[in-house]
Amino acid sequence: GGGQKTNKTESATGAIKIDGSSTVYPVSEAVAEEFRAIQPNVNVTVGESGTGGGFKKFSRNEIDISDASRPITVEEIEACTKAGINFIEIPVAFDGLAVVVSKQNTFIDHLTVAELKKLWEPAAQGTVKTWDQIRSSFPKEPIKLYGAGTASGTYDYFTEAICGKKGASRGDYTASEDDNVLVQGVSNDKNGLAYFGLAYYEQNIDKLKLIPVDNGNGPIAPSQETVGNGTYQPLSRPEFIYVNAKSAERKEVQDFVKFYIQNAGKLAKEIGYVPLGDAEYKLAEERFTKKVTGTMFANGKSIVGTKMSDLLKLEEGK
Amino acid sequence: MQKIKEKIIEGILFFCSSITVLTTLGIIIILTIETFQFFKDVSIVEFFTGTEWTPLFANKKFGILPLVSGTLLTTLIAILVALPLGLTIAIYLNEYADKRFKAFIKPLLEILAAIPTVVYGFFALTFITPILQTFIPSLGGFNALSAGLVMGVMIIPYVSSMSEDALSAVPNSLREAAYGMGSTRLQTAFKVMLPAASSGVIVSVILAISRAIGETMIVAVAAGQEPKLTFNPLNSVETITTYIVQVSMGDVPQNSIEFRSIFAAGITLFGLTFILNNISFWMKRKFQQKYE
Amino acid sequence: MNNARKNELKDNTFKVFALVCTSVGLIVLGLLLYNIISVGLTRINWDFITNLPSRRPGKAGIYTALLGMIWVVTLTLLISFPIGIGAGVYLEEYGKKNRFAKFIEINIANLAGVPSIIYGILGLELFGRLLALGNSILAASLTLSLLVLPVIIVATREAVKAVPNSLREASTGLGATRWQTISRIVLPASFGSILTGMILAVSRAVGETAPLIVVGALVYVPFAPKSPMDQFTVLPIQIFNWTSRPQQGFVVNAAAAIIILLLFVFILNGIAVFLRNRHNRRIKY
Amino acid sequence: MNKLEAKDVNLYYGEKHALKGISMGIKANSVTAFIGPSGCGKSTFLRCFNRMNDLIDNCRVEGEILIDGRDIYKNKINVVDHRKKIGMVFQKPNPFPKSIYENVAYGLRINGITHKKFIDETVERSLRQAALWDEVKDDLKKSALALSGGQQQRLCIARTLAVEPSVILMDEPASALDPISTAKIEELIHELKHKYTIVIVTHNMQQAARISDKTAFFYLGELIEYDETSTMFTNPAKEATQNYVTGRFG
Amino acid sequence: MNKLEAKDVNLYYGEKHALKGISMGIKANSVTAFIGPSGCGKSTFLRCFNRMNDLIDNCRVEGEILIDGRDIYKNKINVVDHRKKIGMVFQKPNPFPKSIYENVAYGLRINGITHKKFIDETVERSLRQAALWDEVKDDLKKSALALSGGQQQRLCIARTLAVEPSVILMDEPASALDPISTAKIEELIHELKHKYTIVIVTHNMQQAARISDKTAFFYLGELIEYDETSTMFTNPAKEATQNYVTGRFG
Ligand SMILES: Nc1ncnc2c1ncn2[C@@H]1O[C@H](COP(=O)(O)OP(=O)(O)OP(=O)(O)O)[C@@H](O)[C@H]1O
Ligand SMILES: Nc1ncnc2c1ncn2[C@@H]1O[C@H](COP(=O)(O)OP(=O)(O)OP(=O)(O)O)[C@@H](O)[C@H]1O
Ligand SMILES: [Mg+2]
Ligand SMILES: [Mg+2]
Ligand SMILES: O=P([O-])([O-])[O-]
Repeated sequence: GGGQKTNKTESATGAIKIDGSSTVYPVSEAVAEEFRAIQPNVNVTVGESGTGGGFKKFSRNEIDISDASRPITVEEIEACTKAGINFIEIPVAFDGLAVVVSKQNTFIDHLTVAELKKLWEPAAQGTVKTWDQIRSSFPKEPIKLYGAGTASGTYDYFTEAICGKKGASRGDYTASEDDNVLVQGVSNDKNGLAYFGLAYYEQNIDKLKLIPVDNGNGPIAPSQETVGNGTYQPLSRPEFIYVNAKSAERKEVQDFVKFYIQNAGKLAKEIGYVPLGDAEYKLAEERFTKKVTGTMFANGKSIVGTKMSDLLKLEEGK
Repeated sequence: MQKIKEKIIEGILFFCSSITVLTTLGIIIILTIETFQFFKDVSIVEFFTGTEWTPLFANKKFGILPLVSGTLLTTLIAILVALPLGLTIAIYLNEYADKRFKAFIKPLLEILAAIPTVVYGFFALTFITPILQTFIPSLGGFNALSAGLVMGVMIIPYVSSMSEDALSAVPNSLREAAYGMGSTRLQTAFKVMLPAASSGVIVSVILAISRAIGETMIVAVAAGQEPKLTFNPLNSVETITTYIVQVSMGDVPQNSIEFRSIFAAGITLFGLTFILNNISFWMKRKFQQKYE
Repeated sequence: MNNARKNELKDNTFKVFALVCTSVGLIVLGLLLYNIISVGLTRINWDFITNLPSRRPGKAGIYTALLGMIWVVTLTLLISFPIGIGAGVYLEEYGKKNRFAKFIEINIANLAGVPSIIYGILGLELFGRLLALGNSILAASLTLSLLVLPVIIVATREAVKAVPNSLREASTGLGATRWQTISRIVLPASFGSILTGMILAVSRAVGETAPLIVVGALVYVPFAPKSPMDQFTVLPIQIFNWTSRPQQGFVVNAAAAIIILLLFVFILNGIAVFLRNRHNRRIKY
Repeated sequence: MNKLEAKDVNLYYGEKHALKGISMGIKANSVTAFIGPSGCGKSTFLRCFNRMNDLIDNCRVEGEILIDGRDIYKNKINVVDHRKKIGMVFQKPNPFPKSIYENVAYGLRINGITHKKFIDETVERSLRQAALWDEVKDDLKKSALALSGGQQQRLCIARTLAVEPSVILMDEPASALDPISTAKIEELIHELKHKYTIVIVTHNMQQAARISDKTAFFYLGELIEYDETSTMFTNPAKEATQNYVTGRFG
Repeated sequence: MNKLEAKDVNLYYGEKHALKGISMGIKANSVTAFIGPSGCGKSTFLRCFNRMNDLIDNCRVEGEILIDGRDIYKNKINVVDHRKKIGMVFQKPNPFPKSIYENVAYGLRINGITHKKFIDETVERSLRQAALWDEVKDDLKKSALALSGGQQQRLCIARTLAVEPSVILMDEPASALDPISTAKIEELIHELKHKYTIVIVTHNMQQAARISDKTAFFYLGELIEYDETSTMFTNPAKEATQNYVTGRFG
């Protein structure tokens, strides 16, 4: 844009260190790449040591921004407090979780949340073995499940949204941190079912069949639209960045975070994630300018089914 | 003056070799500190005898056996590939092949061990597994078999090169005696050379095993990450190493018991390889004495 | 069929079987290479090598990963080379008698078999956290140095052992001190083999992924590192990252990066083989 | 007819011309000694008779070597079978790392013989012939490596005798042995001569003089002189031979 | 006074008793030959004189070894300095993989001598003394490994002479050489005798007879007989000596 030239002359220098969730990574990477075009002297690095790994570094003051695919936990907040670190929590995009089967699978057209629960809950382990146990119209074929690696944010979210408790899942399924590996697995398996980020489905449409999820309002397939307007429930989750409040006093970090919020929507879409609404970005930016620290999910408030705008407004009112 | 200089140099060199001891100490200390914490919450008995490994599930179970069985299963498959192939190749290169062929083939095979293992992982997942599935329709997308086979190919050079070295180290006079008696090459190889080099060959195999046990990327990508107490190669399994990377890259909150579990797993892994390495070292000692 | 014929038949059967075995290894190698090259070769061009990382597969390059790798490998060399040689020389030339040297020897045999991921944990806690080096090039190099040290020590020992004792005796007989003998006679005579071992160690370090993941090598680094304290990324990590992305374009990129990485490994191994052969030919005692 | 015959044999190790145009005939049931300074090609030539040089990569042989009139370097010959007819004993005793019994039985086993009684008998006979039976008969299961050097060497001879060769090649068989063992081996050679054709390499001139019927002197890859042993040591035709047998060098 | 003197020397390689109570005295400016069958301890004993056995791990020496009356196994002695006074030449020529010049200069360089002219002069003088100068003077920069075996051995002698020792120990220096080189080395020993005390191990009895003043016969780690060379070869006191010098074994 036209402002770039003037920006450059007064552009900041320095380094911004980002690390954390591998799910949020592509967004941060895209933002960093674009940011570099206008402020080439700021060296932004992005790592992906997982949400947990990111918070660990964050609480040791090793990084400025932590990417997270779930809200910060009470323990992690404690660690930050101990180290004298305050943080600003900023939602940046949604990630829809897609439930998919192989193209060869002909019998599943949609699944209800209850059926998904029956399929995935811990009690299912060793007992729910064939598809006819899920719905009597399904054939008596063995069930093969693929899912997010148990150390990932995706896993935490899926289990919470479907089975009602974080980490509550059957264990006899194939897990991988690497969603491509899951794509590969389920696409070769006509009795398989998998869940992973929507972006991976969109890149592998030819191999996979998307399963609409019925949350009581009829089956809805995830898409940019249904995730964005909140109708694809409960499998869309928000993604965050956490900014170290002290780092936020630095000019280059301020520039970067603002740039992040302004461009996250566009870039998220490009990557295959779903942007928040314009209003929500606005609220988020205000939150940053005002340096509102702490989390919107205090007391372990669940993120499942909550609308981001409600939360942001609520915070503002506080 | 000169004596002092000599002493100082010896001191420096001594320090250089001590670094290796410090490394071992470092590993042991770091692993045990966290493991110690871990065992405050988890009973050791459960850890070593439990048959379920679900530290990241709501209902946490800390039985390492599924990870151990996954590790052993993939290793076993790998050795079943690498041992016959590697040994046959070693014998062939040592007894049959002419020098130029050997000088060419040996380094070529060694490339197998030099290829980054990430590459093998995807090779197993996207190439070997689909091929195997045409023969074994019930084979899942992730399975111990495909990962083990590819890992086996990867460690072929450990067996072939080191066994060949051991065979070469057998005094030529033995070989000459065997031929002089009118043995065929096959008889010379199996009745004289192989028994004479047996401890060297065993060392190479043990090192290959310990390499397979420690291998991470291939199994992480191709074996699935499902901790399952099974010895069925068609199943997906999880190895100890896989679990460690998985948690290192994932979402697990710090200072949690889940996080500490990787140290407990790490020390188990260290212990496994430690035992093997010591056996091989001991064998090597014995072997060297024999021909000096 | 008489016995001699039978033996001959067995002999020849084994030969065929052995050739098949050898081919299995080579065929897998061939398939692997073909698999990668057919996907990635067309992607390799100068831009790919000089471009910064990007979220767009077509624009992304390996510049920083390549430089990061060169930094890490060079530094690893500089650290592990003197220490490895020192330790190898100590064990072979000084420490034969004492008990501690025996202990070190067992210890090295052990370290050589410790899984690389364990080194990653060590590096993370010791260099990253305790020495507060974070995820810098230095921390990674120190970690890899410890990882390759056993390889170098063993190679040095073998090389030093191969120097005929008669040379040592000649030097000692002329009144040379131990260190004079080592530095003027033994090391020059064994340097070729030590170098070979060194290169093989490096080619191992080049391909290591797991320990660097644990130490925390970054993924997106849009600038060339300038000092050992800088953050960095390396090729195997870049590859690992690319293979886990949804877009097909990155799979191609990963294959292309693998080709470059393999080229690196091959060149290193080639040099090692060349040196080994030349050394074997040149020095005959 | 000569038992062994070499006709203009040239041998090369790569570039190195190690044997230069050697021709000689060796009679059956005789002992022939090869002498000459270190590196002159004695061992190399000896090993031509059982094609042991085939094992060396860059080794090339020209000329003819006949055994009982048949050229063993012709293509048709089965090397393995041929070697069975030619026994070989080496400078350093090289028993297999097996038991004493198995060492001697080895040659039978590789011929597919499994008949226990027959093997037992052969082992005993061979050990007796090699003058070792009395010393080891109670320890046949013991590892051969536990024997003394002299015993090991006799074991190697017994091992060779077990397959009943017609020629025995010996490369400095007594050079590493003590006087008593040496005497035993020399005695043995004397005995065996009646059944076998023996060729022996030695660096001990007196040994050559004591045990051999004919002696061949090699120098720098050439056969300098070949004659009756008595002639060679008392009245050689060549000055080089004279110099060597009187210890002027070597 | 004897230049070299051994008093009841016992030497062990670990368990193995390799030298058994050996006592002998060696006069200055004489040539002494050690003879005996392989493995009898000749080399081991020779190496006691410059404490070369120190390099061997499990080697233990008892008794006294005196040089010019001083016990070299006493703690106080500086071994490195001591070795400079005792030159040593080995069985197989072992030049360093360096140039001819650097081989000879080595002994000076390790003593910290850098004066170019002085080194040049010493190199030339030593090569002349070793009767090698004329053959190599134009190729001083050439690798020593490119020389022939005989030349290499003379180079090793020159290398030893460069540091001006008073004693020269030689372990079978001519055993791998041709007659001409052997003759040259023997001549050289004869020359050097006037300035140095020489001890030489040899397996060639005639060589011992030709060049030495006194001869010592070793057997199984014991010094069997030590006397004037002429006596040893014509009229030895012990039967073992007689057997050995007449080639009854070895
Ligand atoms: N495998 C080989 N490759 C190349 N050259 C060889 C090989 N074996 C022997 N030679 C060379 O061939 C020549 C003859 O060697 P050979 O072993 O026959 O000598 P020899 O008379 O038996 O000596 P010695 O008495 O030391 O045993 C020597 O110069 C030796 O260096
Ligand atoms: N480093 C060692 N360790 C153990 N034993 C050794 C060692 N060196 C030599 N010996 C043994 O000591 C004895 C004497 O050896 P030495 O080398 O002195 O014999 P030698 O008379 O020089 O024989 P040769 O004529 O073969 O050179 C031999 O039995 C030998 O095996
Ligand atoms: Mg020979
Ligand atoms: Mg000796
Ligand atoms: O990397 P995660 O988003 O799974 O924490």
